[in-house]
Amino acid sequence: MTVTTPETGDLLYSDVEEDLRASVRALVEKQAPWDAVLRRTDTDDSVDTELWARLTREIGVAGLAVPEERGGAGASWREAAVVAEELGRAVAPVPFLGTVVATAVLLGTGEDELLAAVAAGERTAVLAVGATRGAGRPLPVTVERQGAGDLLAGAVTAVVDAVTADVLLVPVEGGIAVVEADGDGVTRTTVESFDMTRRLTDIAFDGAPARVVTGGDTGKALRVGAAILASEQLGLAERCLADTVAYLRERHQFGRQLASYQALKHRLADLWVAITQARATARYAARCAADDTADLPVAAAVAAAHGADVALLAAEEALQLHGGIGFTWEHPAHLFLKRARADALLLGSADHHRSVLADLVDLPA
Amino acid sequence: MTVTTPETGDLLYSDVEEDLRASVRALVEKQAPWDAVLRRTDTDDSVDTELWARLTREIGVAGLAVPEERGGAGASWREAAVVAEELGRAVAPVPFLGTVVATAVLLGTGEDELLAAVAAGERTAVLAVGATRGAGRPLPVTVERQGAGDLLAGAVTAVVDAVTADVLLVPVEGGIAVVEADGDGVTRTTVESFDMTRRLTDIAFDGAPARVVTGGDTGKALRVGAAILASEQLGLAERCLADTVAYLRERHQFGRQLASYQALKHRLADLWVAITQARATARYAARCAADDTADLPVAAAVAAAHGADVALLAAEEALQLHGGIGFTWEHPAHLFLKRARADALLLGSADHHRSVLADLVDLPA
Amino acid sequence: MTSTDAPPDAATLADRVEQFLAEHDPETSEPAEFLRARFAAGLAWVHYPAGLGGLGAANGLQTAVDAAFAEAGAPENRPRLNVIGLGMAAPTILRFGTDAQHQRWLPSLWTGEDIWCQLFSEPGAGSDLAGLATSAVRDGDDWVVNGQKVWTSMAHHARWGILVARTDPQAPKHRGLSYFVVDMHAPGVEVRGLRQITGEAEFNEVFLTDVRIPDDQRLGEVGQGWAVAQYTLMNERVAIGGGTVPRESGAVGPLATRWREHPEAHTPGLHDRMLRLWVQTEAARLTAERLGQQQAAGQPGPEGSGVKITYARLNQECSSLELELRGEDGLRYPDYSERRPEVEDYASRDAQWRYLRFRANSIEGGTSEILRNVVAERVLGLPAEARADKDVPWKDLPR
Amino acid sequence: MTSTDAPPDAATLADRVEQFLAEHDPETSEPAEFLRARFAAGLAWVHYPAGLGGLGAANGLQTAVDAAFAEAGAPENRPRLNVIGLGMAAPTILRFGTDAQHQRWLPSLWTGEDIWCQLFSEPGAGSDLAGLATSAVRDGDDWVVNGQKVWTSMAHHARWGILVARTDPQAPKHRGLSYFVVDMHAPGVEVRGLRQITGEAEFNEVFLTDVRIPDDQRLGEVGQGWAVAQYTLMNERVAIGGGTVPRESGAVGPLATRWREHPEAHTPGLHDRMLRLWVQTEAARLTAERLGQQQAAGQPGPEGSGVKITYARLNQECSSLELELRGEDGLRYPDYSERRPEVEDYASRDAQWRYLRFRANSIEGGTSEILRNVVAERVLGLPAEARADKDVPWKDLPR
Repeated sequence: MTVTTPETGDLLYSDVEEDLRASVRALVEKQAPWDAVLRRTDTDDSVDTELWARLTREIGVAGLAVPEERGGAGASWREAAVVAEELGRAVAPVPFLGTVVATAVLLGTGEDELLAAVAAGERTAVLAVGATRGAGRPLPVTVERQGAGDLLAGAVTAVVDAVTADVLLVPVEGGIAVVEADGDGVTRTTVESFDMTRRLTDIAFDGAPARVVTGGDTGKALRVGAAILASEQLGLAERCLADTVAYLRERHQFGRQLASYQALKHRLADLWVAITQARATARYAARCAADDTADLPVAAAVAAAHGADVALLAAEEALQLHGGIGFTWEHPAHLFLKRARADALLLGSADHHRSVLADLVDLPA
Repeated sequence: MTVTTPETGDLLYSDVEEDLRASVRALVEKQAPWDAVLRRTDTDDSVDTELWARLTREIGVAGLAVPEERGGAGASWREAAVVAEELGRAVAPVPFLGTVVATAVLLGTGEDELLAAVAAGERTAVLAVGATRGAGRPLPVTVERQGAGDLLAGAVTAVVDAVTADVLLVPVEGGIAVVEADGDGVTRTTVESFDMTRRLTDIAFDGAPARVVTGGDTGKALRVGAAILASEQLGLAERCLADTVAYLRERHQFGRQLASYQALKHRLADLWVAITQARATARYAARCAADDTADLPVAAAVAAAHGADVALLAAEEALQLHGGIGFTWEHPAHLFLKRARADALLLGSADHHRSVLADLVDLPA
Repeated sequence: MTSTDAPPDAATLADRVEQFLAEHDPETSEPAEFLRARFAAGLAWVHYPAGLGGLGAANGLQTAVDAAFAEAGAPENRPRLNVIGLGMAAPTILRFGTDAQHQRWLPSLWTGEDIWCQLFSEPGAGSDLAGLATSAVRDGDDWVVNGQKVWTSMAHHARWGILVARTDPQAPKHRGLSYFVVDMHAPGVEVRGLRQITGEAEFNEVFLTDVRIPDDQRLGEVGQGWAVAQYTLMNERVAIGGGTVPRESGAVGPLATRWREHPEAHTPGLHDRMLRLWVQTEAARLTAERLGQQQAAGQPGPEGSGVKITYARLNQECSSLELELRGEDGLRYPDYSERRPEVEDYASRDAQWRYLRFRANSIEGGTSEILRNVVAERVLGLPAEARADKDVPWKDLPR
Repeated sequence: MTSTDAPPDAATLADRVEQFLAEHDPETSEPAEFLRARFAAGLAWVHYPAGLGGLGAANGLQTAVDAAFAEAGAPENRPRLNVIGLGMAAPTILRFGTDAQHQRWLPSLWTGEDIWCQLFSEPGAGSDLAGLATSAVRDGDDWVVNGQKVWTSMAHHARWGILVARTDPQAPKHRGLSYFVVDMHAPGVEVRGLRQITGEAEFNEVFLTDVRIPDDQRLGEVGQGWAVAQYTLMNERVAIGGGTVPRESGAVGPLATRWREHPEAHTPGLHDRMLRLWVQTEAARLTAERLGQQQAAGQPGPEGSGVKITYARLNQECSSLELELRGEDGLRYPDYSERRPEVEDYASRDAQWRYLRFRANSIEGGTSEILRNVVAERVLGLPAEARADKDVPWKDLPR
């Protein structure tokens, strides 16, 4: 095999992207500061539907990758990735990741009415697959068909962002079953989740009416999801580093700023280096998703494998370097730790993505 | 499977062992300081035969594990492990490891005359297998038999400690072929070796007369070798740490001892912790070898896997923390680095030993 | 049984236990009565002085005494609930207390009638304990205490607390401290559960507002609090045992079990991590055993700090891998609601809970960073960190 | 062609190159003559001033000029042998030299007739370059220099060296230095090959014994040597390129090739390491590309230090794994005899050689430890290391 080098494309942030980032950050900081996010985890109202409404309607985050003629903003997955960075930085409890994957599925179908509604934030849709399903894995089949209409039966467990979804997209033999989430024969059970800022849902189908549509590429949609997830992980890691730097500068022990201890400085420097790499890999994956290049599978696997490791390292270092205070419920460190630990399983673990790469770049076991 | 816990036995050093250590260290420091070892690597005279003669005849290091009634000192592999620590600390160019393995083979045979000669340092013997053969791997077969006498044909590459060996013990079908190393039909070629303090030998047999004996257990002998090698690695790691601590205390940059920089202090602390573990695992493996316990395969694999990693870490850290001077030929750091890197392949890599453990402790792939 | 006898040996102690049990039937005695009688008989902690629950016996003879009582079904003195009292407060009271203080606190402490807690750490003084800010101001025969303590185990059960407070903010930090026993039922003492990242509240915060402590509840001299506290903390060190530590004990145990029971989760990459953690755990086990052997041989080594660093890391890495092996189930959590566990039983919990709880292992009881300093400075002899807080009045230090 | 012309643009330069080549046939011209003529024509380094080999052109126009000459088969000016001269000495001479110094050194430097070397590092001054001890004492119109320099590439080829020496040991370390050009053929200059752990001598030690340097070979003012040296080192930074870095370039290349060609060496544990290194290398590649894009966009980022730390580690880990994959062959070595390589070609060497040579990657050109300080202090804004060497006379510093 000869390894080829695809054209890298632009890895920087455009001015438009920076403007988008500023808008999202301002809204999220105002609407969902970390203490509000924390308090919400103790309630049954786990999704910040008001924030989601404003993100979708005022900024249009759900329609970035949808062409204007199909009801979207006509931007791309690059811009969506910037939104993911900001939402990751804030562990914002909104169904953005699920929306990304569902949108990527819908773009391949003729479901333009639903697509436009999702893009506008009027409805939310989610692909009903288990949270740990990585791109390329076989999808669970959970459907039975009867007579004129299709009726679903079976169950899918641990679905991301399905708590407040209006529409479920269920991979079945022959296509995608479109199901009303509140319809007959659908039972959703919200899971006590490791990451309470993104609660999972177990879904049972018992004769739920569905419409099976074709053209949706779930494998590709999950790869796009992994690429965008890498940007979420980047934002989270950046936040952990920034918070830790600020804390170590402020906290004194033995008459010195903690930030003046070289062992801690070197650990933070190593973390910063890792984050610069996560930024490059996430940007490249977003670019491949945006331009639908042939290298997307490699780019998404690299970004997901690296992003998972870096976000987890950042969150674990943040907890450790905050000392006792970081171990308390009333400090945000655990929100990031739980999100990072969960993200490292979402859409496939780093280990899974590396094994995918083994095939893609001819490095067999 | 239920994991059982074998009795650990004594992991400390006895007074006798400490006396033995002192004797070996005094002799080695006098006879083979590092600059002499270094100079020797540039010569064809790669083994310090005078040191070996004194080690075997004055201290009796070759006969420690041989019973008195068979011509040895009647001590055990525990004491041999202490010798290995000291020889590793000095990267002493003597055929101790080869002698250990050969002795472990001969102990199972009836070759008491040869065993006694080896124990007394009158002759040196070596098991003719490739250097990277780990315990449990299939041994190379390199023999043909003809008529009344056995004649060897074939080749073994990269044999440890065969440069000055008098007798080769060649694993063949049905037993061990005992061959005069200088005899007819034997060609030895000394290898330009990565670790020039322990040069390897390629050996070709072309009708070499041999005597095939039974009773020698090469698998067990190689496990004993791995256990003793772990003690060599321990001694080497201790030396690297001690040299580095001394250098960092002495060297000033930016008006401060290098030893006062916390990032370096923490790295050395971590290395020290790893070395305390290598000491415990090496002692346990030596004890299992000494008492021939059923846990020897586990103990040797743990000690070898851990010892390889720790010695390599110690040698790499020593080189890095010595800065430029450590990269020069005229500084001992590279002697330890090369020994540690080579030792990490000798008798099986850490990766190999971990895969052996997977079977032994029921943690399958 | 008088205090002028020669120290009893093991055989004598065994006889005394037998005699005591003959006189106090564990089956029929009221537990508190039984424990008080055992204390009075000097069979509580036999190495303590006569009259204070002991017989002045040599160290190391307690184990057999406890075993004999346990075998007879004798009532227990709440050793897990009163771990601070028995392990830290009692030896400090014995060492620094007056006769009156001994008599006042040791009997009910040992019997478990009074639970004790430790009021040392503060939000602003963790690794740097001597920087603590809780103040004690003399007012007649009392001290008036104000401040906030944190990470206080058992405070919600405790009748008494051992407290370090600052009695002289003008003095350098280590020299301005004094050591008190505080009545946890006194006015101004408020105990609040401190919820942690597992959802549970295993520890407490204690708020002290104008709490009056009589001067006869001070241990040691005014200004000597740091030395007394150091003695207390010396007793905190986890004893690393003689005897054989079981293979696969600790966090690698449930990990290995899950590995064996769930072959469908195996991948080459995870296998490598599994094997590395197994080897490292076995190495740590043998290291702890070797340390125990050294201690038993009277050669206390400095390996304890290293053992703690290693166990913290292995607990964290093993539980993280175990969580990962659970796949989708690793994204679930049993219960984040706020609860107050009595005594933690790690083995019965999910990997996810363990992953979170074990994050604290590298912080509590000495952070791994501080322990690396300890190894570097005390074992390897490297220079101590530069510090500017030793000779400056505490009140002038940056905080 | 006069110096009062407006700076030429790309098209003008192309014309001039074409015209020059028409007048100087690369086929038939004597190489040294050709190069001198090219210098005189201002087509050497076109952004240099007219009369000094350039035309005062904008930065960035050189590449096309060089390409045109290369395409025409023009002789080269020994760019790899004179990397120090072209990359570091020339810009420093241009910036700090007098007109006479420009004329004296720049022409023969650019043509490659004179090779240059750099005499900065000393055995006692590595990361802490400003602590250097080589002394220069004024004696009439000369300076008399004594000391020892180390890690001097090309010294055995060099006619000239750029030298930093201490002219005032009473001053604080950064303020007592001056910067000179030393004739490497002068009496008292001794160059010895410095053998390294690969067996080869890629670098030199240079011993300076009563070497006389005329004062007109000083660059910059007396006592300003540190500022001049900083300017030189600023030019050392490896340019991290525009354009696309090939995937699997660097140390992962031969590792991946070996992996593909030797399936018999595969194990699960090694596979995991292989894949991790591949991912990390790809991440580092994209990071370097992103940095190049930032620089091209006029947003120079601080990522350079991180890129260097990462490449050093990856070179070391990739070559170590590659050596391990070789098994028994990894225990052999091609040749440890002392040799002097001209220019290192890493790709053609064995993994074992690479493993050894790459150990220096985390030391040379800034240790990874110093680079971590740089990141922590300059990027993250953490406090600088305490140091006591800034305001003390150099002679009183501990060494």
